[in-house]
Amino acid sequence: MGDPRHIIAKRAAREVRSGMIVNLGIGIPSLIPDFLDPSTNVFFHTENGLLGFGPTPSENPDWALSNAAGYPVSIVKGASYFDSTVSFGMIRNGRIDLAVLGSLQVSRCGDLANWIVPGKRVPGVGGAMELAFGAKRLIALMQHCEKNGKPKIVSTCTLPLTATACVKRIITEMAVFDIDPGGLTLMEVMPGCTVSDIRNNTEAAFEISEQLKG
Amino acid sequence: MGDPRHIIAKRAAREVRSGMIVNLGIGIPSLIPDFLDPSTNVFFHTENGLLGFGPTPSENPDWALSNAAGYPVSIVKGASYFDSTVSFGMIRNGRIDLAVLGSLQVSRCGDLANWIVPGKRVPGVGGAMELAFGAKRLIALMQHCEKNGKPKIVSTCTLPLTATACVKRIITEMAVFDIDPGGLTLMEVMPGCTVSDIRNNTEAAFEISEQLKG
Amino acid sequence: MGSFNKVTDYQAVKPLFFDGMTLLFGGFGGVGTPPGLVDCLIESGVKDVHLIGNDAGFPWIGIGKFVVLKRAVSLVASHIGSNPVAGQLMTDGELQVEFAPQGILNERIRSAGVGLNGFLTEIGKGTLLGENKPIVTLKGREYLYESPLSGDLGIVYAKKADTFGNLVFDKTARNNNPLIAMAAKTTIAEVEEIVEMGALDPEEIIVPGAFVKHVVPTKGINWKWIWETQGT
Amino acid sequence: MGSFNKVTDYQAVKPLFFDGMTLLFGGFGGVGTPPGLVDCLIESGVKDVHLIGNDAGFPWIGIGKFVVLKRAVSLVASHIGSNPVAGQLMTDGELQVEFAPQGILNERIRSAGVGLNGFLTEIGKGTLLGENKPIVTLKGREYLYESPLSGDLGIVYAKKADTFGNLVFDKTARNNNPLIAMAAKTTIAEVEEIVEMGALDPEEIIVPGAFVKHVVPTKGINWKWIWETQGT
Repeated sequence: MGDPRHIIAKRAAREVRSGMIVNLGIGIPSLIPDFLDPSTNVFFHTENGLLGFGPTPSENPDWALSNAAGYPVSIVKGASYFDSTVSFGMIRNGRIDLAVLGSLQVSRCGDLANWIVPGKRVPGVGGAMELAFGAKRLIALMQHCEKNGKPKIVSTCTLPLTATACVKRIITEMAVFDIDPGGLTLMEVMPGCTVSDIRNNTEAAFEISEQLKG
Repeated sequence: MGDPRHIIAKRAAREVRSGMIVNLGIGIPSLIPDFLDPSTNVFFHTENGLLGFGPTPSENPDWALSNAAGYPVSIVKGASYFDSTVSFGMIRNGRIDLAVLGSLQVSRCGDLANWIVPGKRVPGVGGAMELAFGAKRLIALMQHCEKNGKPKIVSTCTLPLTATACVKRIITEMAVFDIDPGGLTLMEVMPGCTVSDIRNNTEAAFEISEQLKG
Repeated sequence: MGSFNKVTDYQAVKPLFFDGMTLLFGGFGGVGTPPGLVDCLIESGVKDVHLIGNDAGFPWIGIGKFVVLKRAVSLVASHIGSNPVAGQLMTDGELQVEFAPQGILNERIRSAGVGLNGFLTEIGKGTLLGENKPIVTLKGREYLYESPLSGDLGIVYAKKADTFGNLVFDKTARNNNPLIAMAAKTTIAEVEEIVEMGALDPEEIIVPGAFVKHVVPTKGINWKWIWETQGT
Repeated sequence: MGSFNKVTDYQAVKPLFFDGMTLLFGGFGGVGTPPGLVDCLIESGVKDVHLIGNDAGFPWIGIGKFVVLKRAVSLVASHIGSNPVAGQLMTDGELQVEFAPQGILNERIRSAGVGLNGFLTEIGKGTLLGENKPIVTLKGREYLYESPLSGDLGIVYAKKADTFGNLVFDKTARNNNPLIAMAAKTTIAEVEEIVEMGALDPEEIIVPGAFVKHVVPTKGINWKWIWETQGT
């Protein structure tokens, strides 16, 4: 089994479809472009004020052309620059088709916790609350358990929330879950895992999709 | 005695000083540029989204270059175009040094009524409320009395208000008044008038400036 | 989907208008109101329309051409003085008019456009226009609450667009068009010049294509100045 | 006055900084933060400064260079993760940090910039950041009230300016600079290229000169990328 981060990013890349406007968070989501089919035609949005960024430039990066994580980018045809209020207006008003965020915990009703671990480092929230609230579809990526084996898919988040009832899909190296008002449903079992493995590593109760049973 | 509108506009032109950002309302204020010393260096603002407009073009007016009253204008060096939210942001945030508005009534505490005569035509308020509220200095221009002789400078406005306590100076064809929290003070008597004429045509009580007494 | 090509034509957008819709229209005294889309609106035959925009245009210009047909039931605007027919319809009870201070109206549209839930202001306090608005008291001071204004459809006019719908405007014809493009659920832009993606400078784009659904080449403006229409 | 020429230099603006002031600073991770004006701020010797901006920069970049000197008493920002010194000062109680969602922070600055009195949102409801905010209930639904953020001084970076202070920005170095330019009582712009009035296209101007008080030519950026500063 490879690096779980790569397994997750590769599976998540299949969620990105041509015609979408997409925002990828820092961490595992930022690996997604490496796994995209080159024919996938999307506009990537970055909070600092750019719609339509492209790959890292090979040389002479420009201080004034970077993504929200502070790394240099290029632009694609049709790109636009705008100020931060337009950037977040786009987010809150549902013009982002898909946001993919790294996560610390997700609850069975889709609550997301991904910005603070009290008593440890408090980097701050950045744009996560608004992406969680405003994107048309929010997918959370994370390793299935903490390093100590503690499940991260939980009945109720114990970490402070980023936003309530916002996550529509969870992708880990073990499983893909969907979340709807009824709760959590296991949609896919990742290669090398079993439903039993997933049950043992998931604190929240979940249904199993008809297509998996069939 | 000439056209009272011209007498008022000519006197009001002396309020416009080099270095100011100025908004002139429709009606008498729009006549002010005709009376300005050509060396007066100001930026004129118009609500529809332009700072720095100049004289009416002599030919080929452009549908996309007009003032808030719908008449074609030209631009001066240093002009900028912007959307309506920036235009009114400039007004509300006190970036307009001087607004000169036509008026129907002004009260002794500076309340302005200039947008509606109930039961008669109701054109709507346009940008008057925000200019009255936000400009650093607001001067109201009007003929001293209505056509039937009824005074327009009053103890309390009988017409619906545009904004409260906003007018700093009133200029009519008879007089110039200043308004401060203490009330109304007669500052200038226009040529051909006497203090007694003004008393007879002003409903509100007023003080007489020391400089007039002296 | 997949191509991001949003260029279409008048015929294709006409079915997007519907009875009872709320329509946001760009323009200031008709300048920047998309003339071809107003004609589409008229030709579509829809009625009971709720209009939101700066003003009522002139009877022969801008949204005024539609207002005079009595197929709008309400209008939120900052003034209607340039369209006496609108005033008459209001007086006759055939058009419900809500007046708003011009900049407040624009901010209410923008508030919807950027996904916020309205704002507080002192503009209008103590006036007729402040009556019946919710009052919010903070630290002992009273503010009026102004609600966001969205719409089912938004029609705007732009000078240039690329095929993705990135928009560039034309001098004072910009006015409220950018806000309306952001605020409407579905925005249709009528455009003087349509170019390929990559042909616009990314710095000059005022409205990013993410806010625009359809791009229609204009059939032309056919503008009339106020003095050319008087007595018509 | 009278000439509208706002061009000056670092020495002339340095006395504008004062102890206890509230300072709005432009920039996102240091990109678009005016480096020469941050140096002025440091050299001015002022203390007890209240900072408002997107983030705490890096210890060697942007506002971070000032934060590490412990002369700021408070910071409103969306994150401080890129500046570990800021985190340590917060933990030690030497810097009071208020976190705000990034877009909400920007809108609070803009709200001051356009002369409004704050706005309502559901962003942050049910989270730590929503605690202690005034709640406004409208039609049975609860919203958080977000207050405007102004400042005594605003420092921004622009690509080009004319002598009147009309500003043009540079790609993603635009970020929150336009809002800050509008919101501060006194705005100082550090500029790469200063041109005569009339040399900018009136369509390309992002911040009209009406919002800008002083224009200072930059001494240069001296930028360092994240990977160039690590381990420094």
